[in-house]
Amino acid sequence: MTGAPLLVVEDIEVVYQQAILALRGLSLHVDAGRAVTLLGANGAGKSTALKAVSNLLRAERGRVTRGRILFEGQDIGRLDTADLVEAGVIQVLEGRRCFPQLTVEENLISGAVSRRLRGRALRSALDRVYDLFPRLVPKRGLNAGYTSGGEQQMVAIGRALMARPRLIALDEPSMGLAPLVVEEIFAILHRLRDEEGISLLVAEQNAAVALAHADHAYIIENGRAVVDGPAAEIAARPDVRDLYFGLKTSEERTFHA
Amino acid sequence: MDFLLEVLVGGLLSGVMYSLVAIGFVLIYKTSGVLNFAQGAQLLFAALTFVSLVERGLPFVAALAVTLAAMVVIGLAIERLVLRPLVNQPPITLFMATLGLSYVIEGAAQLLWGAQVHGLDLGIDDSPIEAAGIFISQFDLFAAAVAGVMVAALVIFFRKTRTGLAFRAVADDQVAALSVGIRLPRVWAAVWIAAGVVALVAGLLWGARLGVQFSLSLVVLKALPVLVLGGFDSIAGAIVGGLLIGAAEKLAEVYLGPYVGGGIEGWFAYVAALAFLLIRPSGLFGQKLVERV
Amino acid sequence: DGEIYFPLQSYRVGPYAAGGTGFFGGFIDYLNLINERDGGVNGVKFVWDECETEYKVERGVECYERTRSTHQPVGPAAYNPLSVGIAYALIDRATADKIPLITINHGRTDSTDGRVFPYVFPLQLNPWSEASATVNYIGQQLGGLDKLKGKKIAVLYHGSPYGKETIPIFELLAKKYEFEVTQIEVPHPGNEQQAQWLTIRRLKPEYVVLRGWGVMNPVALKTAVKTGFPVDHIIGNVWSNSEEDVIPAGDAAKGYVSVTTHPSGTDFPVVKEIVETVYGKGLGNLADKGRIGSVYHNLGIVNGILNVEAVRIAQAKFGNRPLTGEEVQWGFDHLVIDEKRVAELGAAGLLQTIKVTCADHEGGGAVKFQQWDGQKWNVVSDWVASDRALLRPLIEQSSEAYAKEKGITLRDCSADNPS
Amino acid sequence: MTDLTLTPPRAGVPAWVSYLPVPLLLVVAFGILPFVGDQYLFDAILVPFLALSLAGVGLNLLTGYAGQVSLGSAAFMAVGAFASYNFLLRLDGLPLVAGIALGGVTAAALGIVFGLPSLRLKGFYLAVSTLAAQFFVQWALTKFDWFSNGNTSGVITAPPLTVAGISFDSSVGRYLLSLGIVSLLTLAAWRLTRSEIGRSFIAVRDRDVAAATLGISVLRVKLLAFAVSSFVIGIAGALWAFAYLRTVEPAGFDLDRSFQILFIVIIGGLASIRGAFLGAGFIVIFPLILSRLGQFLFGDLFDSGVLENAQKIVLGGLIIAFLIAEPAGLSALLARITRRKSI
Amino acid sequence: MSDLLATAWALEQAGVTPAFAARDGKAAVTGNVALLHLADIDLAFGGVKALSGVGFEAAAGETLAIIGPNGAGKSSLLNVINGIYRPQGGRVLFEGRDLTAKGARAAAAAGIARTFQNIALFKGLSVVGNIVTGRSLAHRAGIVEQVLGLPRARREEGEAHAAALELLDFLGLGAYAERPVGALPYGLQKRVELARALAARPRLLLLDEPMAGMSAGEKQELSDAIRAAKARFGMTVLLIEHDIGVVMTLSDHIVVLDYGIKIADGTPDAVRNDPRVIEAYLGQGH
Ligand SMILES: Nc1ncnc2c1ncn2[C@@H]1O[C@H](COP(=O)(O)OP(=O)(O)OP(=O)(O)O)[C@@H](O)[C@H]1O
Ligand SMILES: Nc1ncnc2c1ncn2[C@@H]1O[C@H](COP(=O)(O)OP(=O)(O)OP(=O)(O)O)[C@@H](O)[C@H]1O
Ligand SMILES: [Mg+2]
Ligand SMILES: [Mg+2]
Repeated sequence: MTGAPLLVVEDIEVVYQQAILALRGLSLHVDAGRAVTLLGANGAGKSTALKAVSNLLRAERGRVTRGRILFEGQDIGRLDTADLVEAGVIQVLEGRRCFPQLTVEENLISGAVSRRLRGRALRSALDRVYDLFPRLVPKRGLNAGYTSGGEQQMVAIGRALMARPRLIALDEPSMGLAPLVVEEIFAILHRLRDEEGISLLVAEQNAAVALAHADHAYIIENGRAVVDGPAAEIAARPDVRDLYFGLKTSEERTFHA
Repeated sequence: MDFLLEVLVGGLLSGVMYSLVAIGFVLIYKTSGVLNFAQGAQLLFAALTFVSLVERGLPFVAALAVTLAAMVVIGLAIERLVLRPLVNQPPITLFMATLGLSYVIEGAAQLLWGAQVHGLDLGIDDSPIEAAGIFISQFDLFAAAVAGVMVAALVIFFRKTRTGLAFRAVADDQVAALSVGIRLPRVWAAVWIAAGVVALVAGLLWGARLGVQFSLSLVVLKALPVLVLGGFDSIAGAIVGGLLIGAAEKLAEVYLGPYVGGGIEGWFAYVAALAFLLIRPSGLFGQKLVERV
Repeated sequence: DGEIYFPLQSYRVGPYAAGGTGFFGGFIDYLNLINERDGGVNGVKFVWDECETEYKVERGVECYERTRSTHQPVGPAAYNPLSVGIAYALIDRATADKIPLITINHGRTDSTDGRVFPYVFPLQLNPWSEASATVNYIGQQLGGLDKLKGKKIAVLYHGSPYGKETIPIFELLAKKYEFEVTQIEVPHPGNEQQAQWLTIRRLKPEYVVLRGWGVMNPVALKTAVKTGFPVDHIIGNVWSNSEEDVIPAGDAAKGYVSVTTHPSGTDFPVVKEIVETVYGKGLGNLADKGRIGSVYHNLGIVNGILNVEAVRIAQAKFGNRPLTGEEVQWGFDHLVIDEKRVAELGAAGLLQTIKVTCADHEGGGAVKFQQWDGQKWNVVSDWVASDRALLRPLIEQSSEAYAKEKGITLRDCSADNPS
Repeated sequence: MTDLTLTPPRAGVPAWVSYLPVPLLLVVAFGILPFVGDQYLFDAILVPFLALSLAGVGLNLLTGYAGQVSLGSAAFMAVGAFASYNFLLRLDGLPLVAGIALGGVTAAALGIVFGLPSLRLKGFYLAVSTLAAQFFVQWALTKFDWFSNGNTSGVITAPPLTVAGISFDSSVGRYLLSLGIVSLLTLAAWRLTRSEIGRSFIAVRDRDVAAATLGISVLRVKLLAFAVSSFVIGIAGALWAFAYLRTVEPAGFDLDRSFQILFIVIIGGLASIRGAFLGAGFIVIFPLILSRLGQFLFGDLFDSGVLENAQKIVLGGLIIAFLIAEPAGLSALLARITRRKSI
Repeated sequence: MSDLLATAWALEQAGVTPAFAARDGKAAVTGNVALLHLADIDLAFGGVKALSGVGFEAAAGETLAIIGPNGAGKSSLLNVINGIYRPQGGRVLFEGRDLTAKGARAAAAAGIARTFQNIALFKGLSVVGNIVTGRSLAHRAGIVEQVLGLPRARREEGEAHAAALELLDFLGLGAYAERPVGALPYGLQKRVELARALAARPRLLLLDEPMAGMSAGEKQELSDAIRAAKARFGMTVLLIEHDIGVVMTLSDHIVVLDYGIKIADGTPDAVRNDPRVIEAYLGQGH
């Protein structure tokens, strides 16, 4: 493993509404310049893990009740989301969540609010995003609510890039997208990692694509990481193939890590 | 004909006064999706504080400054104590919270300053000027100018500034706004302060018109149909809606009223706004929600 | 031993708080005066407690229920809610409990008929008398009632039962004196009157009668000025006649005339004594001493006098002891205050003579007119009486309809009050 | 699968156990209170509490279950009261209960009329448009004195409260009459929420498009919700007028009353019948406690205005605090507490 | 199979659901009458053309997949079929009846049910509650009957519950019957939505991306469930799906949309190898 650990999640427990235990001692880490993917069935806790990292739980009445999260060695548990964005951690939410009433370009600019860009600096930041996602250029003046699902996903990722993050957490970026677009988006994520050294933490259901584009993978079940290892190794494991590539339906749903 | 014109002009000018109140609502609704029922109480509080300070001998400007400071403090307190703990709750819960808030503010205003009524003289002459055979109130003209300036400033702010963009983002999707690093508490605090300032302006102008007394908080009832007509989230709508409602209601009272016994102003505006809504469910300028299945 | 108890359904909060603090302040000040100066009435002291209603009916009812059976064995002497809504809700209850309900200057006109409403006392002035007296005054101003003929009068009324109450009477008076009346409604709360005043301007009436309430009054004055109607031709009624009604209008109110059942000011011996004795001992109820002698404060004092005198009269019959509500009712039923008594009370010029009978629970019906000079009210007329003979049959018609609806048998008053 | 709750569901406890308190409450309300309560309790607390609870139940059907916010409840109360009054006045020999029911029907009819905008409007747009009902009804009732039998003061007075030859015109009588009507209607409302129609209310509230694709007529459901809710609220209005105030003017049904009812529903808990009673309890009883406590503790120090303002602040603050502590209302709070206890 | 039909579903005969053309699965599958006929559908939102002249037929008993890039107009097409959107041009014929712009209720009454791309469950109801709601059309009892619990209302309620429990079992949701749907994991919610649609006993079932956001295993399970439901209830399925693997295994017939225009229409094999489809949608990887 190369690179220093950028993000470390240590044994965290998350409770929603003081009643629902969603994570039960999850640990993971992301090294600088690496792409890490979280796999797991529905409700395993992937989204919760990402929200814990970017401190978005409070809006859903959730709380980290145990453990800690370190970014560059610093405990970020007490920072709020905006501080984290400034520190370089940003999340692309599940279901894209563009601002539907803002235009595509305004959506992108909103990602740079924390950086107080203006004039030329803002222009060049926008151009960088349009370079990555040329498809957005003709739509820049359109309300994001009216663009297609794939375009919205691009807007959401582009918006995150505007904050100049060092770690992007993406929650199911492939959901509901056409195969071509999924390929396109993962290719761009790949590029971001390689060319800009941005670290990625991607929660996915689409194990085949996710593993193909990741360096390292965790499999989460019942709020815990039950398996982890280099993506290629994980992809090769027969039990994983059984469960996450869908070659066979299996009654047996637990791992013995 | 002259009379018709006079009613029309009078209605339009009254309408501007409604807009003044409506703007405060729009600000809050736009950024937090809440119908802030405490707007009336804030208006009362601002006017009462200002007039009480003046009566206690403070110079105009000093009283204005102190009142402004009070509105800022109230805005900050509301954000910290009410909105932040209620983030992501359904709009109706927040609406009720603002009703609770209006109790607190009304109670505090009267506790601080008593229940006496006060006259408020802003030094603007209210004697009518006669133009082309019709009487026009100078005060109303002044109020219209103030409302115009306020609306222009706010529209520019929302459309052209980065903070304005952040405000609109928050209006669209709070969680997404949080996720891109917009500081929700700051936005809300700023908006509530702004609404407090709008309440102060509206409070002073209405206070000069009605006198400063508890009933000031009832002027919100005049603003609600304006909101419906103009769209809850449109500042321009607040002003256009105000003009339309003001004119329609006066014309109706004068020309329709006698046939049904008069006094129809109280509900006519609502019915008119409602009839209009049936054609355009999100008001004149309100944003049509992007709804997809 | 024992005391006479007045439960006060006061309102010092909310839209009408200014009036409430003045009125209940005056009432309490007068009761204090009697206690402090005279040691009570015939040696029996007054006690009271306040229950805040915010002018809301259900809170008034709760206050009533809370206090109605306290201070036994005698219970409360009378209720004085100074709220039309609360008074309505208490009519049945107070009657059943045999406790007088005093609605000075307000309440339902037909409750003047003591045969149907034995326990309800719209003392001094009911709304119809007020309308009638106002028309009489306008006649005087024009140089005689016959001059009313062909003139135009507009009535601007609050869009509530209170405001509407006089509509038929103005119609009746218009017919009688052959003037033209236009009655225009202002919807509650009345903070917008542009349309109404433009209509008035087009109409060009000689006089406008303002039957307002709360914020409607200053707005009426301001809008009148804005539309160019002379304020000294506006005549306010008894709920449009206080300092609270004109101060917010500022300069616009200068010259405005209104009805009053009592002058304001402190130039009356009884008010002076209150200042000396009550405020002197720090027992004064008004936080703002500048309001002593204001319209509502003086109304409270007048109300105090009437209540105390009713008790005094009842004591003459039942003995100098605390009295039950039923006994106090007898006192109100026989409340007579003549010129001499008015003077003895130190209320000359403040209080009109009053003669309540079993059948007539109003007892007065006269008003003075006062004009605002920007600082204070100045009385500009002598007592102007209403045409009570004209009104009485109508009152009886209304109250008898009520009696029929409720299955009430009329009280026989012929024996009690031989006239 | 993974949503393991810290507090496991009460396994093994049959559903009927959670309804046990209801019969218990009914036994107390019908069997014990009438003998031990005093007039103050009945006339100043219980009767208004019952009437407002019923109004809360009615509004909850509309707002809580069918998702349509209304700020015009007081208008429907007024219609119920004035219509019952007129039916009883003008139809000789009409039984009291029938008159009240007809009042409810009239309110329901008006509810349908003012519910029509709900077919196009949502959220606060709808809420504000219901204010049209609020102001229009109040205006009409004041304007046309036919409604109050020509009474110049526009007030109506309660008819004799006699059911099947038994007079309910005493304190206890009025209480029992209210209790009987409220219990029956609450039971009916509760059954309604559990029926197919109740489910279609919820369906329309949660996802109107999905409901439509299942063949539910969104139009019919919304209007039905307005009708049923206004019916119940109308009867609550008749109780408020006849059993509680006994002489009322239209102003008694003003906007404040509408807000009060909405408060009851939200503080109590949306879509919870029990919540309406908890909410009404809070709104009716809590200010009384505050006021008496204030009087008792500080009555000698401050005048009643100061106390009242302080109470207003406390009340407003408490409402906010409640909403923060449990946005789902007192009903949910109670559920949480009882669940804790049962562990 | 048929014994089950005879038990729970036979109860429905007492209700009013219109008789099926073919009540048992076999006959339906073999039938090739056009059940649904779309002709020249045009749909635009403001300036945006979502569908231009789209037309195709779905035979009774087949599984038809609609694929295409994001924003191609697939969901819009579904919305036109079941009456949520009103097309500016063209016609929707179902069993020969014109349903164009007749509204969602008419479509439901005619026998069309659907699921949604973004889960559209009734959050305030339990799992059974949601499924029972699927049978709304079968209810005839009025409000008074329901409140008083008169016989007809009771019977209908009983039937609806029995049918719902049947479906719960069938889709393996039995353990969750009384849970509020909001708290269920996503995959199960999707399944509840399917159950709700099935409860209406539709003859045409529209599924909008039923497997989005599922893991491969879950997709497999749901595919099996769809197949089983089809066999059992004998309906026609129209499905939108991005997972091409699922589409290939599940469908008999594929229609491809791109920018609101139909670019291909045929058997899975033909479509898969169509160069336009590869260019617009599949990419080289497939
Ligand atoms: N806002 C919330 N309130 C209560 N419980 C929640 C909330 N969000 C998630 N949960 C619960 O926490 C658990 C983990 O959910 P999470 O969304 O993290 O799973 P996931 O792995 O992202 O699943 P999916 O693949 O469906 O997105 C689930 O049991 C879920 O029911
Ligand atoms: N209610 C609406 N208002 C405005 N435009 C709409 C609406 N619904 C759909 N559109 C537009 O119609 C086009 C087709 O959208 P549709 O949702 O049908 O695509 P889709 O093929 O289902 O895409 P996806 O695979 O992303 O679900 C898009 O351009 C979309 O923006
Ligand atoms: Mg997730
Ligand atoms: Mg789609």
